[in-house]
Amino acid sequence: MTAKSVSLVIAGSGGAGVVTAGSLLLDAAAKAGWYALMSRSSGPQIRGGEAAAMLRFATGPVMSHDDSFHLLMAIDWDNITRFSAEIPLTGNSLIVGDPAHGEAPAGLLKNSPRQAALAMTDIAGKIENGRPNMVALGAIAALIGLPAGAMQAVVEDNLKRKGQAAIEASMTAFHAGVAAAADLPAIPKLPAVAADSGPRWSITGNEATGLGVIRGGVRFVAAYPITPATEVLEWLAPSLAKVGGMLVQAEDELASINQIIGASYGGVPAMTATSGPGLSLMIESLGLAVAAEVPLVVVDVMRVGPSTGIATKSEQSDLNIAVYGLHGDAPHIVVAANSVSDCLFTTQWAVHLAEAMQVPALVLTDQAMGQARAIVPKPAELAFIGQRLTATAAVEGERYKRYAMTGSGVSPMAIPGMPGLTHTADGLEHNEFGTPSSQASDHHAQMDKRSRKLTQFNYGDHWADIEDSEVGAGDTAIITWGSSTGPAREALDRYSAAGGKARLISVRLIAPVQPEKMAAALQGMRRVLVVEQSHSGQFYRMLRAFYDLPVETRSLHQGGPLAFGPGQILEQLTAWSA
Amino acid sequence: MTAKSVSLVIAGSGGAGVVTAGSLLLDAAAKAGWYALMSRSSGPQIRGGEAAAMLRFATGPVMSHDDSFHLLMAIDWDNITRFSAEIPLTGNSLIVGDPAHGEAPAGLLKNSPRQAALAMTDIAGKIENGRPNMVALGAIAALIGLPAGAMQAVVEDNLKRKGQAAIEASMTAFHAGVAAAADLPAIPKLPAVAADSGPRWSITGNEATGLGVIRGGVRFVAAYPITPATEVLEWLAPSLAKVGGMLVQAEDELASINQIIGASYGGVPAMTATSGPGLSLMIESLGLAVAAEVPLVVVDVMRVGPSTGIATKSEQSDLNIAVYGLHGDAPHIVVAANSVSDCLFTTQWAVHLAEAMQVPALVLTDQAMGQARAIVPKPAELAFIGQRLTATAAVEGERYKRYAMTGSGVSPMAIPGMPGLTHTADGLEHNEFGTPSSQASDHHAQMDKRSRKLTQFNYGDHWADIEDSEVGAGDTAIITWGSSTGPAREALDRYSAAGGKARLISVRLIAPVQPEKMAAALQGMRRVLVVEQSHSGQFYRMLRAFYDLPVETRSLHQGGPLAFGPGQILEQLTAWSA
Amino acid sequence: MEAVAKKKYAAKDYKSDLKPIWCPGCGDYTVLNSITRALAELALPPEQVAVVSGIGCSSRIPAYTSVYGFHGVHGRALPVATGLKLARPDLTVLVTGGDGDGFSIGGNHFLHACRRNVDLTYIVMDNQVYGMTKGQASPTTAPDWEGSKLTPEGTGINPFQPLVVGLASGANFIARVSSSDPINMAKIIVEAIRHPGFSLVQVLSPCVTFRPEQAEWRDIVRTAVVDYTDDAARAARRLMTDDGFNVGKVLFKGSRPPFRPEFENSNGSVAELEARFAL
Amino acid sequence: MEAVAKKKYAAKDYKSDLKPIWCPGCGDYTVLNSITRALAELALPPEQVAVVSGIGCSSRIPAYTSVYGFHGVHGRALPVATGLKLARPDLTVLVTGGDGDGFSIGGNHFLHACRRNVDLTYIVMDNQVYGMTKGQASPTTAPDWEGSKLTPEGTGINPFQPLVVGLASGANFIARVSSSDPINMAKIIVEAIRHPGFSLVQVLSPCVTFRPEQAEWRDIVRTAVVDYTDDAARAARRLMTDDGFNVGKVLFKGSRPPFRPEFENSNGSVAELEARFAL
Ligand SMILES: Cc1ncc(C[n+]2csc(CCOP(=O)(O)OP(=O)(O)O)c2C)c(N)n1
Ligand SMILES: Cc1ncc(C[n+]2csc(CCOP(=O)(O)OP(=O)(O)O)c2C)c(N)n1
Ligand code: SF4
Ligand code: SF4
Ligand SMILES: [Mg+2]
Ligand SMILES: [Mg+2]
Repeated sequence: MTAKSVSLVIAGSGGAGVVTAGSLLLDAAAKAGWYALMSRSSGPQIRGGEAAAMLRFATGPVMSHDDSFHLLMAIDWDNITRFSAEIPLTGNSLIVGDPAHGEAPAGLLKNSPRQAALAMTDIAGKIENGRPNMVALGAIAALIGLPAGAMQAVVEDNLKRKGQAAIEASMTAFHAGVAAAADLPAIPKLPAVAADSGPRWSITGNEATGLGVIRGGVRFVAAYPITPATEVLEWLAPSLAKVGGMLVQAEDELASINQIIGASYGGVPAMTATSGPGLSLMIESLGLAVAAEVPLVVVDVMRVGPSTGIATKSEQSDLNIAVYGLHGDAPHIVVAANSVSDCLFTTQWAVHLAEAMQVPALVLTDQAMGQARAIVPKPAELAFIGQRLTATAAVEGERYKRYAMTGSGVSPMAIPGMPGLTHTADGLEHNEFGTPSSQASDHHAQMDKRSRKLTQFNYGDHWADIEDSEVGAGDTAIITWGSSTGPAREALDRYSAAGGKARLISVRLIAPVQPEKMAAALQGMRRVLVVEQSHSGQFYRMLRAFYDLPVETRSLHQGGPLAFGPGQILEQLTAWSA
Repeated sequence: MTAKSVSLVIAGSGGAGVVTAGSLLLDAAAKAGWYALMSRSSGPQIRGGEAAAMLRFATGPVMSHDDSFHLLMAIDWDNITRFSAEIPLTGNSLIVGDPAHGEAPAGLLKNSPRQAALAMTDIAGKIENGRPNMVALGAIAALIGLPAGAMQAVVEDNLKRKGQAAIEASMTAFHAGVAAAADLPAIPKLPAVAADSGPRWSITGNEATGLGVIRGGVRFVAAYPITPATEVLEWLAPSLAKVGGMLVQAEDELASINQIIGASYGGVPAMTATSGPGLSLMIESLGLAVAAEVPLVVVDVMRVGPSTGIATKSEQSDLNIAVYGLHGDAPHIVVAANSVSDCLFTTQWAVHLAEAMQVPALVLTDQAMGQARAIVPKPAELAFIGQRLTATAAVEGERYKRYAMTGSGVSPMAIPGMPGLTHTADGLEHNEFGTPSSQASDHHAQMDKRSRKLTQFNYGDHWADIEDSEVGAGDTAIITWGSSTGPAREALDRYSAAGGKARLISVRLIAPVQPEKMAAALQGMRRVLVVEQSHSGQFYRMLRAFYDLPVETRSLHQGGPLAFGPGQILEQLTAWSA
Repeated sequence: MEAVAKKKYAAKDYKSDLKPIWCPGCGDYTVLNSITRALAELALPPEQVAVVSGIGCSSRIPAYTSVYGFHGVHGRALPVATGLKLARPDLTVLVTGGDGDGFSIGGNHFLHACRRNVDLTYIVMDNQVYGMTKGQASPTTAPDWEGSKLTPEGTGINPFQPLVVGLASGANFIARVSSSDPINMAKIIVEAIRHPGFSLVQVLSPCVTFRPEQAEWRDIVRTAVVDYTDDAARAARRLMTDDGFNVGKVLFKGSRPPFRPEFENSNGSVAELEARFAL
Repeated sequence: MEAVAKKKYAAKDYKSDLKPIWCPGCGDYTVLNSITRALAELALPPEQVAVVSGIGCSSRIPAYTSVYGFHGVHGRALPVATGLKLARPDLTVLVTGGDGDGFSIGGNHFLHACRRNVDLTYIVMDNQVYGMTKGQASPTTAPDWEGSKLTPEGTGINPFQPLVVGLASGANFIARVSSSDPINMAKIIVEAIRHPGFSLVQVLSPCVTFRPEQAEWRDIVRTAVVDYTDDAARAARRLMTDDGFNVGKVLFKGSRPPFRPEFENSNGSVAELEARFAL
C-alpha cells in the first residue's frame, strides 16, 4: 500500500526526545530524496513537558498537513490529550504506544483508531545506551518505507562528536525498532524516490524570512525578542555579521522600530521582526516612516490574539492591524508569505518594494509557517535587490526638495553625507522641502503623493499566486492568503482530481489593493470562497471593502490555532457544486 | 436685510486680541439670546503670531459653519493669507481693514469681495486706553444687529476686576466702532430674538466630553497631554476633584492606558483622552482590556494625520485605527460624537456601554468640534450611568469563574475586596476561570463570548441620528459621521427647502456594526452619498465591508483640515438628482 | 467588630491550586513561597491583596496566588498597579516581574514609579536573562555573556543597575535578597509592604535553564554587612561600589510620604459642574 | 586630498533660513546658536552632521540648522539616533530635545542610551515644563508648581534628576550649562562631541511663556566650583547634593569605550549563508 504522502506524529513528554526524533526523521527523509513538512507543538511549560512533532512526507513538495494522521507514535501518554485537537485521527489511523506506560487515554480514541503496542522501553532497555525514541524511529521507518541507510547517515552526522559508540547504540536501537515493526499493522508506505529529486533545501519559514531580507539588501536589524519571531532574529544576528551587517537587541519595540528608521534614514536598508504585541507598539512610528518616507521592513510572525493571546500558536488575525492600524491616512505596503519557502520570496520582495517606494512594508507570516521546517525545492534566485532612488548632486542655487512632487510620487532621497542636499525629514505635515506646514494644500499634495507612489508602482504578477484546476478554472474561485494557501492548494488539487474546476487566488500583496488585477482574475467567476484563519473574517471584510465580489461569495473563516485541513475546504467546494 | 445666520471672521496678529474679541462677541451673542459657533485658527508660533476667530450666529442652534463668510474684519494683515483657505469669501463678502496697515493682500481677493476701510487704530488712538479690537467689535455689532447692551454686560463681567475705567475705555471704543459702522457697506443682520430663546449653554466640545464622562460615572482619569485633547483633561482635573475623583498625569500614553486599566479593574470607572499619536501607543493595552474584559473609555480628539501631522487641525482619519487597529480579533466599541453638544451624549453613553459590556469603548471626536465653542440648547439629562454586572457573594465550594460563559456573553465581575471571588484577570487566552489555556476550544469559546456581548447588546436608537426632509425621505440617503454631520444636516435642510427629499443617517455607533438597523434605515433608498473628512474614504470602505449598500453609492471624501461646507454636499445631492 | 480576633493565615492560604509552568529548580518557586509567607505574616485577608504583573516566567506569579491578580502585558505592570492603588488605596498592592519586564521594556515606568512613590511593593526576580522567550540577554546581563544567539559575542553593554537607578529615581525602600534564603526574603517583603511609598525588592532568582551557572549564586551571595541608611547619597555610593551579591538586608529606607493626590473638596455635585455652562 | 587645507566654517553656515516658531526670548534661541557655533569650531562639513529630535519646542532645532535633520515622533529621538550612528559611524550625530520628550515619554530610551554608550551627544533643553502643549508639568518640574490646570495643586512628585539618573545608567560624559552663557555652552558642546560614547548636556533653557519666573535663572546660576571627576560614585554624591544650578562645567567624564558591535568576519557572501540550507 503506497501513498502520495504519509503523515505521522511522534508525541511524548519532554525528556522523551520527541523533538530530536522528529528532526532526525526529517533529515533522514531528506537523505532519502523525499520532501517533508514538520511542525511542532508543546505544552505550556517553559522547558520539558509534553511535546508533539507532526510530520508529513511525500515524494513531491508538501504544502500543507493532511486532514488526519496515519500514525501516532506515543513514546508515553503524559498530557497527550492536550494535543488531541491538533492530531486528528480516523478509524484508519494507527496509534502505537508503549505498554510500559499503560493504555492510550480515551481522549485519543474518539474515532476508534487502530491500536498496537511497541515495547520501546523494554527493547531499548536491552541495548546499552539504547533509547526508546530510536526504537520508535526504527519502527516508523519500517512502517513508512524509509530506507535504514538514510537514518544511518543522519545519525552519523548528528552523533559524530559523541563518537562511534553512541552512533552504534542509536542504530542498534533503531534496527531493533525496524525488526519490531514486523508485528505492527501496516500504514501507507511512501515509494522510494527513483532518480534525483532535484536540488532541495531544508529550511524553516523563520530562516527563510531572515534570508529573504538579507538577499533583499537589509544590513541593519534592531529587534526585541518575542515568540514566535525570535528565530528570525536568532538566525539573522550571526548571519548579518557574516555579510557586514548587524543586529542590535533593543530595549523594546518602540526602540527597535525607531532604530531601524534611523539606520534607513542613514541609507542602510533596515528591518525588524516581531509578533502582534510588538507590532502594536510600533504603530505610531510606522506612521512616522510613512510621513517622513523612510523605507523599512517589519515582519510580523503572527500568533493567536488578541493581547498576549497564545504566544506559541498560529492565527491569521493581524491582517486588520497591518492594513488599517495606523492613525491618519497612512498608505503603506502589506505583503504576506503563503508557504515556508515563500517567506523567502515575499520578504525579499518586501525589501525591494520598501526601498523602491520609500515606504514601510509590513510582511505577514505566522507561527505555523515560521516555526515549521520543510524540505523544499531549492528556491529560485531573485532579481529583487532593494534600490532607492537617491538624489544626484546638488544643483547650484537650487534648494533640495526632499519631498518633491514627481509623477511617480517617489522623490529622490538624499542620504546624510551627500553635500548640498541637507534637509530635515519630518513626521509633521510638510511642503516639498520638508518644512512643516499646516496648509490644506500642502497636506493634500503630500497625501496624494504618498498614495500615488503605491498605486502607480508596477507590481508585476507577484500580487497573487493564481492556479487553476488542470481541466480549467471553471466559475468558482477560492481567494485566500498566507498559511491558509497550503490547504487550499491541496483542496484544489483534490477537487481537480475528482473532475472539479476551480481557480485559486492566493493574495500576496494585501495592500495596496489591486482592483484591476483582481477583476481580471475573477473574470467569469460566479462563485467565490474566501478562506482565512481569523475569528471575524477579517480578510473577507477587506475584500468586500475594496473589491467587487460576485453575489455568491462565501466566507470560510475560523480562529486559530488549528489550521484548516484540505478536506474542510474541499467540502465547501463540493457542497457548493452539489 | 436680515438672515437666518451671519458668519464672520476676526483676524489679526497675536497681540491684536483677536481671540479675546471673538470670545467677547460670542458671549454678547449669548446675552442677546442668539445661538453661535466659534472656531479658532492660529499660525505655527507657540505664542502670539497670527490668529483668526471664525464665528457664525443664528437665532436657532448652529450646527456647522457656512460655505463662506459675510464679513472678514482684519485688525491687521500679518500672515493673514495663511488662513485664506479657511476663510472662503464670495463677491458678496465684505472685507473690512484698517488703512493704517495698508491694503488687503491679493490672496484674499480671488473672488472679488467688497472692501471697506475702518480706521481702528486711529479711532482707538483717540480714546484713552482704547484698543482697536474693541472698535472692531463695535462695528461688527452694528453690522450684524447685535444690541450694544449685550456687549456692555459682557464687558462688565469680563473687566470687573480691572475696574470701572477699563470698562468705560472699552465701551467707548466699542461705541466709536458702532458709530463708524454707519459708513460701512451692509451685510446681513440677525433679527433680535423676540422672547426667551430657551435655556442655553455655552460649552466647547472638549468640555462637553469631560462632562460626559463624569456624568457617566468616571472617577479616575490618567492621561498624557496632547493637542487637541489637552483641554478635555484640563477641564477634568479640577472638575473630577470636585466630585471625589482624580486625574493623574502619567509619564506617557503607555502608562495612562495601563493606569486606567488598573483603576477600572479596581472597580472605579476610568477613562483617558488623547489624539492619534497617543492612541497609537495605547493599541497593545487596548487589546489587553479586550482580552481581560476591563471596561474603560478612551477619547480620541482627532487631528490631521498621519504621524505628527498637523496637531492643531481637524480630520476624520482615525476611523481605521479605532475600528481595526488592534492585533488579533479584538471586539470593542467605537462611538463618534457628531456635534459640539453631542460630545456630552456620546461620551456619557460610551461609559455606559463600556461598563455594561466590560469592554473598552473608543470615542472619536475631533479638533473641529473639540476646540469649537458653541451656544447650544441646554442638553437633556441622560439616564446612562455606567453600571457593571458585579459578582454576588461567593458560593461555598464553587470556584468563581471570572470569564463564565453566559448567554449575554457578559460575566459577573468580582472587584478586589470581595471575599471568596479572588481570581487573576489575564490577557493570555484563558478558560472560564481565567487560567491560561492554549486549547483551540477555550480560544473559540472566549472569542465567541467576547464578540457575543457586543452583538447582543441593545443599543436602542442611539446607533445613529436619522433625519428626513420635511416632505419625506425620498430615495436618497446621506450617510456620514462625526463632524461632517453638521454640514450634512444643513445641506439636507437646504435641499428640503428647495423641495428635495432625502434622509440623513449620521452613524454614532461605528462598531459593532448594526446591519439590521442600517438595512431598515436604507429601506427604499436607491442612492447613498457617503460623506467624510478623510483622504482615502475610510468610512466608505468600512460601510462597504459590513453593510449592503445600493449600487448607486458615491463617496464624498476629502482630507483635512478644511471642513465640508454645506454647499459642497448640497451640490452632490443636486447634481445627482439632476 | 472590634472585638473579633484577627484571623490567622498560613502561607498556603495564599496559594492557588494551579501548577506553575516553571522549570524544576527555578528560583521563582521560592519567591512565590516567600510572598505567600509574608502575606500570612501580615495576616492580610486574601481579598484585600492584589498582585499585578506583566509578562515573563516571573510574571506568572499572580495566578499562583489566591489573592486578586492581574496579568497584563509585557512591561506595564507598574502603571496598572499605580492606577489600582490610587483608585483603591484600601488594597495592598504588590507587583511582581522579571528583569526584562521591569528594566528593559518597562524601564520608563520603573523610573516614574520610583519617582511618583505610590505605596506599592515591587518584587523583581532578576535572573539576568529573558527566561520566557528562551534565553536572551536582559539589561542586567553581563556584557560578555555569549549564551544567546541574538548577541553571540555578548552584548558589550554594561549591565543596568536596578537599585542604583531606583535610588536615583526616588524609590523609598530598597532591598536585595536571594531566592536561596526564602525565610529572610519573606521577612524583607513584610518590611517592604509595611514601609509606605514605593518599595523595591530585587531578588536574585536563578534561571536554571538558560543560566545554569547561576546555581552558584547560592554560594556566592553574602549577607550585606552594613544596615540600611536613610541617606540617599550614601546609599548611592554603597550601591555603586558593591558587586551585586550583598543580599538579605534592606539597603535604603527613605521617608518621603507616598503619593496620593489630595483634593480640596470632594463633595461637589455634577449639577454644580453643569451650572458653569448655563447662560 | 591630504594637502587640502581644512575648510573654515562660521556658525551661520550651520543655520537654515527657517524662522523659528519660538516665542521671543525663549532660551532655545541661544542653544541653537551655541550648537552652530560648536559645529563651526569643530569645522565639521554640514553634510557630515545629523541632528535628530522628537517633538516639543526644543525638538524643532533640526530644521533650523543646515545639517541633515530628522524630526521624529515624541520621545523617540534617541533610538533614531542610535540606529543612525550605528549604521553610519562616519557621521557626527547630535540629539536635541526637551525635558518632557527625553525624561517623560522618552525615559526608557534615555536609560538605555546611557547604558549602551553609543557615540552620541544629547543636548536636553530643560525648562521644567511642556512648552509645546502649552504648559504642563514635566518630570523636572518642582512638586509645588501650580501653573498647570492638569495639576492645579502641583504634581506632588519629586523632580526627576536627569544627571543623577544619567550617571547611574552609565552616561559617559555629563555637563550642565545655562542658556544665558552661549559661549561657554558652545565650548562644552564641542567637548561633548569630541568625547567618545554617550554625552549628556543639560541646558537650563527658560520657557519665557509658561514659566516666566525662569527669567531669574540667569541670576541664580553659578559656575560649578569643582572640575569634573571620572569617579562615578563621587560624581553621584556631588550631583545628588547639588541644587541644580551649578552650571558651565563638565561634571563627569567616563572612559568606557563606545558601543560598536564588532563582527569576526564581514566578508562572507549571501551564497555562503544559503549553502547551509542545501541538502
Ligand atoms: C510587547 C512584547 N514584546 C515582547 C514580548 C515577549 N516576551 C515575553 S516575556 C519576555 C521577557 C521576559 O524576561 P523577564 O522579564 O526577565 O522574565 P523571566 O522570564 O526571565 O522571568 C519577552 C521579551 C511580549 N510578550 N510582549
Ligand atoms: C505620543 C505623543 N504624545 C503627546 C504628544 C504631545 N506633545 C508634544 S510636545 C510635548 C511635550 C514637550 O515638552 P518638552 O519635551 O519638555 O519640550 P518643550 O516644548 O518644553 O521644549 C507633548 C506632550 C505628542 N506629540 N505625541
Ligand atoms: S526558563 Fe528560567 S526563569 Fe523561566 S521557569 Fe525556567 S528556570 Fe525559571
Ligand atoms: S512655549 Fe516656552 S519653550 Fe516653547 S518656544 Fe515659547 S518660551 Fe520657548
Ligand atoms: Mg528575567
Ligand atoms: Mg520642556
